[in-house]
Amino acid sequence: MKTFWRQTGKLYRLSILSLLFFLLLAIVAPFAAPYNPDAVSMHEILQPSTTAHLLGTDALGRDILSRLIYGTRISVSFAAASALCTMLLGVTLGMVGGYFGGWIDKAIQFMTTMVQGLPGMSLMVAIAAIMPEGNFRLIVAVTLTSWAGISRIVRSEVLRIKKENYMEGIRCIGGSTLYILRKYVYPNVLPVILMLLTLRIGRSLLSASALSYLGLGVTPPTADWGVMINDARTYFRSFPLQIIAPGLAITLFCISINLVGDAWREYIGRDRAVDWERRQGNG
Amino acid sequence: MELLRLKEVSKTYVSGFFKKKRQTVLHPITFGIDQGEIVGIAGVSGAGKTTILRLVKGFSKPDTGQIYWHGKSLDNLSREERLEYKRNIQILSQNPITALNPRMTIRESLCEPLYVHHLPEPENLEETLAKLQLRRELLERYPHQLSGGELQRICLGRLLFLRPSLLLLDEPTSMLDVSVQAQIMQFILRISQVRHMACLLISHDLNLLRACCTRIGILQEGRLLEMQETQILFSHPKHEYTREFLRAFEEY
Amino acid sequence: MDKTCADRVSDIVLEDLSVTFPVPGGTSQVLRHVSYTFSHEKITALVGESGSGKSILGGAVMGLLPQTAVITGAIRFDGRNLASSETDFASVRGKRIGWISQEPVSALDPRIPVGRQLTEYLLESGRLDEPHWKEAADRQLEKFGLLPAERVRTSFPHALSGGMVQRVLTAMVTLPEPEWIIADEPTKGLDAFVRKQAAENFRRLAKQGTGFILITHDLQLAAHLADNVLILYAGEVVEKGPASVVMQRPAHPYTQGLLRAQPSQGMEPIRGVPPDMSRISEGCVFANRCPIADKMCRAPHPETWHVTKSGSETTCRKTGG
Amino acid sequence: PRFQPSGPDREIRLASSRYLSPGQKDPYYSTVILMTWEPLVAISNTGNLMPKLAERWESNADKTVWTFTLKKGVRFHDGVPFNAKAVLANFQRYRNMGYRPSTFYGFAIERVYPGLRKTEVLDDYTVRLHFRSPVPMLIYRMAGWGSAIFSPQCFDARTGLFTKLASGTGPFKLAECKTNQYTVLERNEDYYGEKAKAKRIRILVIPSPEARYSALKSGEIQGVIDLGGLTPILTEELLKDSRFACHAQQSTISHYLSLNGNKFPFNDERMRKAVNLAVDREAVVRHYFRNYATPTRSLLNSTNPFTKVYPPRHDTEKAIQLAQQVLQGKRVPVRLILTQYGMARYPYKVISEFIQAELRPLGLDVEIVMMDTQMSRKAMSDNEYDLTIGTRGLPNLDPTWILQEFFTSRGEVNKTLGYHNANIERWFEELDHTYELPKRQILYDNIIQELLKHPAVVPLFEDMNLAVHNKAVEGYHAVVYGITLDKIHWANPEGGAK
Amino acid sequence: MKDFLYYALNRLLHLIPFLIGITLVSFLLGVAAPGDPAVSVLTMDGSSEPTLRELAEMRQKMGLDQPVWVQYVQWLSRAVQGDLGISYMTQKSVLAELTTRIPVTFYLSFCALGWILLFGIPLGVWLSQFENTKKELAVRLFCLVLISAPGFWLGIIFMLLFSEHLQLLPASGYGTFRQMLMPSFVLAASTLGAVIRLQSLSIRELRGAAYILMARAKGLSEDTILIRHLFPNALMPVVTMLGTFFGSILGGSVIIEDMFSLPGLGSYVLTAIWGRDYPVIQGYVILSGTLFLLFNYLVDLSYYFLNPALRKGE
Ligand SMILES: Nc1ncnc2c1ncn2[C@@H]1O[C@H](COP(=O)(O)OP(=O)(O)OP(=O)(O)O)[C@@H](O)[C@H]1O
Ligand SMILES: Nc1ncnc2c1ncn2[C@@H]1O[C@H](COP(=O)(O)OP(=O)(O)OP(=O)(O)O)[C@@H](O)[C@H]1O
Ligand SMILES: [Mg+2]
Ligand SMILES: [Mg+2]
Repeated sequence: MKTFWRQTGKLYRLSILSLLFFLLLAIVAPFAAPYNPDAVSMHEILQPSTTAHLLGTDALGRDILSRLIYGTRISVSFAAASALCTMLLGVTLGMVGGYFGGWIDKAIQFMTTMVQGLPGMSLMVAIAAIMPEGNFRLIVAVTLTSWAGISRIVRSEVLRIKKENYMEGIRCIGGSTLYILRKYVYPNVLPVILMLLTLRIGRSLLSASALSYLGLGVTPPTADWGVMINDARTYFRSFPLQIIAPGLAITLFCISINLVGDAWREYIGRDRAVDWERRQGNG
Repeated sequence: MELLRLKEVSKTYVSGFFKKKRQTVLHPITFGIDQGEIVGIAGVSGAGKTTILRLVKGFSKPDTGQIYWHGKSLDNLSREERLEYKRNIQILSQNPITALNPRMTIRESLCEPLYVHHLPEPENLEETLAKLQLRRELLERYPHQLSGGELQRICLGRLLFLRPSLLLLDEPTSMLDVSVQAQIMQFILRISQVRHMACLLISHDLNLLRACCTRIGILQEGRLLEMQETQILFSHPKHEYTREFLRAFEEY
Repeated sequence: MDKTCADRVSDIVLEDLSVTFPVPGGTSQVLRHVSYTFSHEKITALVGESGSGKSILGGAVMGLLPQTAVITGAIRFDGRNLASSETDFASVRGKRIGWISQEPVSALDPRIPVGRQLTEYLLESGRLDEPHWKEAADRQLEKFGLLPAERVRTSFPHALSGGMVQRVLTAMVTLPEPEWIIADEPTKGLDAFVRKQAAENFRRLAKQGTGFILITHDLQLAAHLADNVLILYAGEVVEKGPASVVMQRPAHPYTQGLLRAQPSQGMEPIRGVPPDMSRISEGCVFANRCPIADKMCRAPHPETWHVTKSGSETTCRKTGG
Repeated sequence: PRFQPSGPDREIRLASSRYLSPGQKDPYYSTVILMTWEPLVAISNTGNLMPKLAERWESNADKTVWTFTLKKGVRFHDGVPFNAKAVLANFQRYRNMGYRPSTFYGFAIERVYPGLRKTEVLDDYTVRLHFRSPVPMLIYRMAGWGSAIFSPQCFDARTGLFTKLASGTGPFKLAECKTNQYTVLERNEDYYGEKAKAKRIRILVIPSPEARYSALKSGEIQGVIDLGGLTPILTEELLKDSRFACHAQQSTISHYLSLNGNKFPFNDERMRKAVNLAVDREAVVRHYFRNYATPTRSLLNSTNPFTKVYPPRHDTEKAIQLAQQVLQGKRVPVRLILTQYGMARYPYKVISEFIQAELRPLGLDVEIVMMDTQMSRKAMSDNEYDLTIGTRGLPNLDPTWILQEFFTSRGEVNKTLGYHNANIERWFEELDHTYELPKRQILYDNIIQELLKHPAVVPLFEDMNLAVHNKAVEGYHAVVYGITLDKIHWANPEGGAK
Repeated sequence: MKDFLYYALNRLLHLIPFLIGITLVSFLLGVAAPGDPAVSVLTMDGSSEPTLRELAEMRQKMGLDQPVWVQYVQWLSRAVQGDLGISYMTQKSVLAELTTRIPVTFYLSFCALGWILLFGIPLGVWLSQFENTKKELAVRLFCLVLISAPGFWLGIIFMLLFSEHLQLLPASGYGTFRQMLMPSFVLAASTLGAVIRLQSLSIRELRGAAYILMARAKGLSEDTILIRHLFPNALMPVVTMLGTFFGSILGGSVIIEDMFSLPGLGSYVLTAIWGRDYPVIQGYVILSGTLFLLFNYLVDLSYYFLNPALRKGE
């Protein structure tokens, strides 16, 4: 980690700091937010930016800044949770398929191609729409439609590792499958997994906010950034901050996490970057 | 006593969309290796040298023929014997730079065979290192911080922990330059003598084979043309191809 | 089109050439103060262990080093200093100095048929008309024994064997009839038969008056092929002279060690490892591996060339002169 | 908009959120607001009964035989004369097409003409309907959607399907329909009444409200039409630009909050009363409808001739008190279902968040659950809801149907409301035998009054129809349902596009 | 040529199992979903309350009273004949509806692809020329913004800017090229960013390749190297990515079409999703899945020209 920090450029350091800032905000939201984000105040409806309400208030008189800060918590945790689930599914299937090969691999690859072939966003909306309501559906919908890219990359990484000279070496010595998976395959794909995770979080955030925007997101009065954009659709002409703030938050967060992913990728080796990028697809 | 014998072993690769393409890489070949003996196999690129090694090590199965270990067919080995066989045959790879897990320290890699086979770590690691002519501080480094020659010695060292009775060497020095090659080969020859370990050395450098082997076989397009005592091969080659091969080496 | 005036052929002169790369935590000088005159009509072999800077030297002459490389000193060719500007390099590259890559298999564009790549430069520079390219390519391929020429011309690189690619490269580089050819390990990975063929080709070219710089660590090849030999160690030239002299009666302990390490010569290794290029100490670079080095050798001293009795030159102050 | 011909006859472009001429399989082909077809009995601009293609009607005393006298000298767009035969063909179509769903109002002959036994032609311009049992409200049911008349040439009477562009008798005829893109109307030059002012009107489909707003702003369209044309907030926003104007008119749409009386806590009438008092309808209307709505306590829309607006009462104190009696200091979680259908058109999300906040002091923790129509139906029939916001329009002028649906044990909706009131049940039985309108009026009044006293649902407010338009066009007025499409025209007949 | 036909046929055969898979997935999507389609048909005006009898009749009419597998077999045999059923909501043939909408989505997708090909690839090539400069940083950040900004947000901002304030571009509708500019750009945005990055990255990576060094050593000019060697070889990963991104372009059109009121497949399926109009959803999944496969088939075929190494049968 220390060497990572030392070896990255200024821009990357900035992005790491900004990411940490978002995380910090998510954690300390109750202390950072000036108001209760759900406190309705009928006499303060739709206020422009004032000293009391830096970003103004929304249609129910709730403080936008506070909602934005709490929104960080929800958006980031949803993005992270669905990214983690996606990774879990994708990495497992990719590793299993890549390492064992044979018909398991064929089956997994078949599914991968299927999932990548179906129109991601609309499938995601369809899944979210047919699932019973609740915050859980967001994660399921994002996970089910975006694991394929991950699994493909991980699989190709495993295949690459399998071809490496040192794999022959350890098999020669007589290591067990479990040992090889644990000490050879996993540590060698881990850097790639970490990189994919960062990119995935960014993409999951975008997907989740798109679902929120379509009204398939978290339940009111809670709001993530996507919901805030959706809520502001009617008002943003007079109160542009209502829509610009959450949109910028999403964009900034994604840029930061993408840059962090880039930095990490540069750190672990640029040589395979093209391959990763092209296989990913975006769910 | 004969350690290993290949009898009428052949191999054909099948590929293509409808499994139409068949490529016979090894026509039935027969030869044996005695204990402590160093046998060389020479041949141009694509002759099938590596394929022989893969068959012996069990990475792929011969299409016809049998391989005998101490006179016993591999197919008839019991589970224990099979493990024993696997442990007794070790392979030294061609490219030392990529032969070790980049995420493990040299110490871990070196002691790995012991760990995998649940053997105790030797207290005389120092001694082993000294024998390998390696400095102690290398142990805590990672593979990319070592030179090719050093890595090749580490690889060799860890194989030797398993006390193999047959060492397979697939162009062990083609990636290294002459002085490092000399280092490694000298070391192997010494071990072979001390431990009475047999070697199957594959290379297309006849000079190297001549300097190391007791017997040399010439492989051409999957056919083992002849296998002779080194002296005899160089003085009285039987085959026309062998003669040409030798000439190509001497003349340039 | 054809080269008539042999007097136009110029020597390549290196004057105090150094190449430095920035590395994490400092710089690494991988080529140090090399001065040498490659005389045309001769084959000069550049010999040394892996990492000794052979390819860097070749690359420097061609102007093909990565942009991070810092070149000091001069590369004089035909009265110009190539190292002074990129346009100078561009004016000689390919046309007057040809270069054969160290990795033949990946040195051809996988997407373009071999024949097209072969004649690409001539077509671009207008020395060959579009309608005639096929004949020109076939003629050249036949010259290098790549038969049937038409099939080779239309094949893609991946369809050719390593040996064939090697020959195609040679054919490609010699097509514009350059005055010089720099071949970077042209025989690496080739088996005896192909190697022999390649060696014969080089010899023929040299005879036709092409200057040749042969980069290799195959001492035997150098001995057979080269007129002059340059022994490189850790970025420095440690010995130079006629091939027969250097190979028969090596003066520098490093050269001696190399020769002795050959399988046919007893396979005796040189002990120790090459130094870290970013931390070269003053004094003789070979001192800490040298069997005959003493305190004086390790002490800083100006590099001087000692001429040996047999006619080679060496930097070793103990064996030289 | 840049390449339009100039002159008074140049095309006027309007936008709606949905496709207004779904065509062949729709029972009406296109919506009534396009004025391409006319019913026998129409609903006037203010919501009253109005003779249209039927000039007069009368019935026997027990309301089982109805005789209609038709307007003379009327022709369909395709030139076919309108007469008793044409009406008969239309009734054949009604009968044969069974239940025909629609994006406007589904049509089933049983709902409009229950027990229709026989259709009889007396002469060219007189038609008589015979019913098995009395149908006192027939005319009210027929008003609007219930008696649409099309040229017999444009449909197949056996299947009820249209076979080509529907020809009605209205001031406009359909010129071109491009599914989900636009409908083009052309003036009917042979109209029997006052002819339409505009020569050609194109109605674009722009589902997204933002895009409609942008299109208005950019001058691509001159106005919006149909339900939820522009939300009040966006309208207010748009009116900041002096190029635009808006005319509002009470609409037939009512908004209400359903309470699940089948389970705790809303099975207790005090709780229903509490909610009724707690919700500040005035505030909702002020903030989220910008006063383009009328708060009310009656579910039956005030445009209906049988009722009026009952202004709501807002009393938080009282509400809390009532709620306390029921909840005894406990807090109760309740589910408010929000349907996709409503959310797309009305600011329901913010309203329900508002209600969520309003009910908190009562001890109700409202969980807002967003669902599509399907899921919410299921949740409601499975008794898995407590609250939901609903919208209700009037397909015709008969109040019986809607009251019965909601508040009597015969109604389907009532199953999800779980409301039982013996008085109302009794009055409905009386309605079955009461044929005189004044007497029925009394019964309706009784029912409505009873509902005010013992609320089943919480009516919120009545919508207004907003005719938002660019001042480049004039005569743009809202009516109860739709706009005065036949009156609109360019303000500056010779001017260019803007 | 014969080789090419063989290759093309071979690739085509590979598609068959995926096609079967797609029909299965799309059918399962309908079966897995809860809710009763008959209800949605009967209540689409938002005010009708169907009676139990009406419901039962409707269910029978729609074939919903039969066991699932019968429904599947019936549905599949009809689908194979090109009959994708009748929309619950509009009562129209799904196939007919889809075919009237395909041109819109195609037009949109191809405009989006146009942005990518006309701007993404050249910009990527251009970017690769400037390593570690201010220009590079600026373009890279621009790409990141394109990748990171949510499409629906960009759409709103663009509409506000270009239609309402500047009144330069129409905000909605389908028909003219100008109407396509904004939605297609928003749709292309994230892919555009990714393509620019990938193109420059892959050119930069190839710079060190042995054959590029060799080309330079041959004496070719930098422009020739870029055009003849670098660019065509660097295109390969970009083409692969476009193959997988086509799916996301199709999918992404859901929100974009809804937002810009384009009567394409996306907005159609969105309404269908809300209305549980399974025949439409199923038809859409089959159609777009097939389109995706075909598109990737084209990509596969283009490999034949981009990468001769693939031509050897496998
Ligand atoms: N898995 C495989 N499938 C198909 N063909 C194979 C496979 N492995 C090797 N071959 C083919 O078998 C032949 C012999 O291969 P082998 O690796 O044994 O040659 P080699 O003598 O070791 O050559 P080299 O000196 O180049 O290492 C080659 O032509 C090779 O292409
Ligand atoms: N881009 C670079 N940055 C830093 N150091 C480099 C770079 N390229 C080469 N070097 C270093 O320069 C030295 C000489 O490299 P060079 O490629 O000339 O060796 P060589 O003599 O050709 O060896 P080989 O026989 O393995 O080809 C090596 O130590 C190498 O690590
Ligand atoms: Mg081999
Ligand atoms: Mg080199």
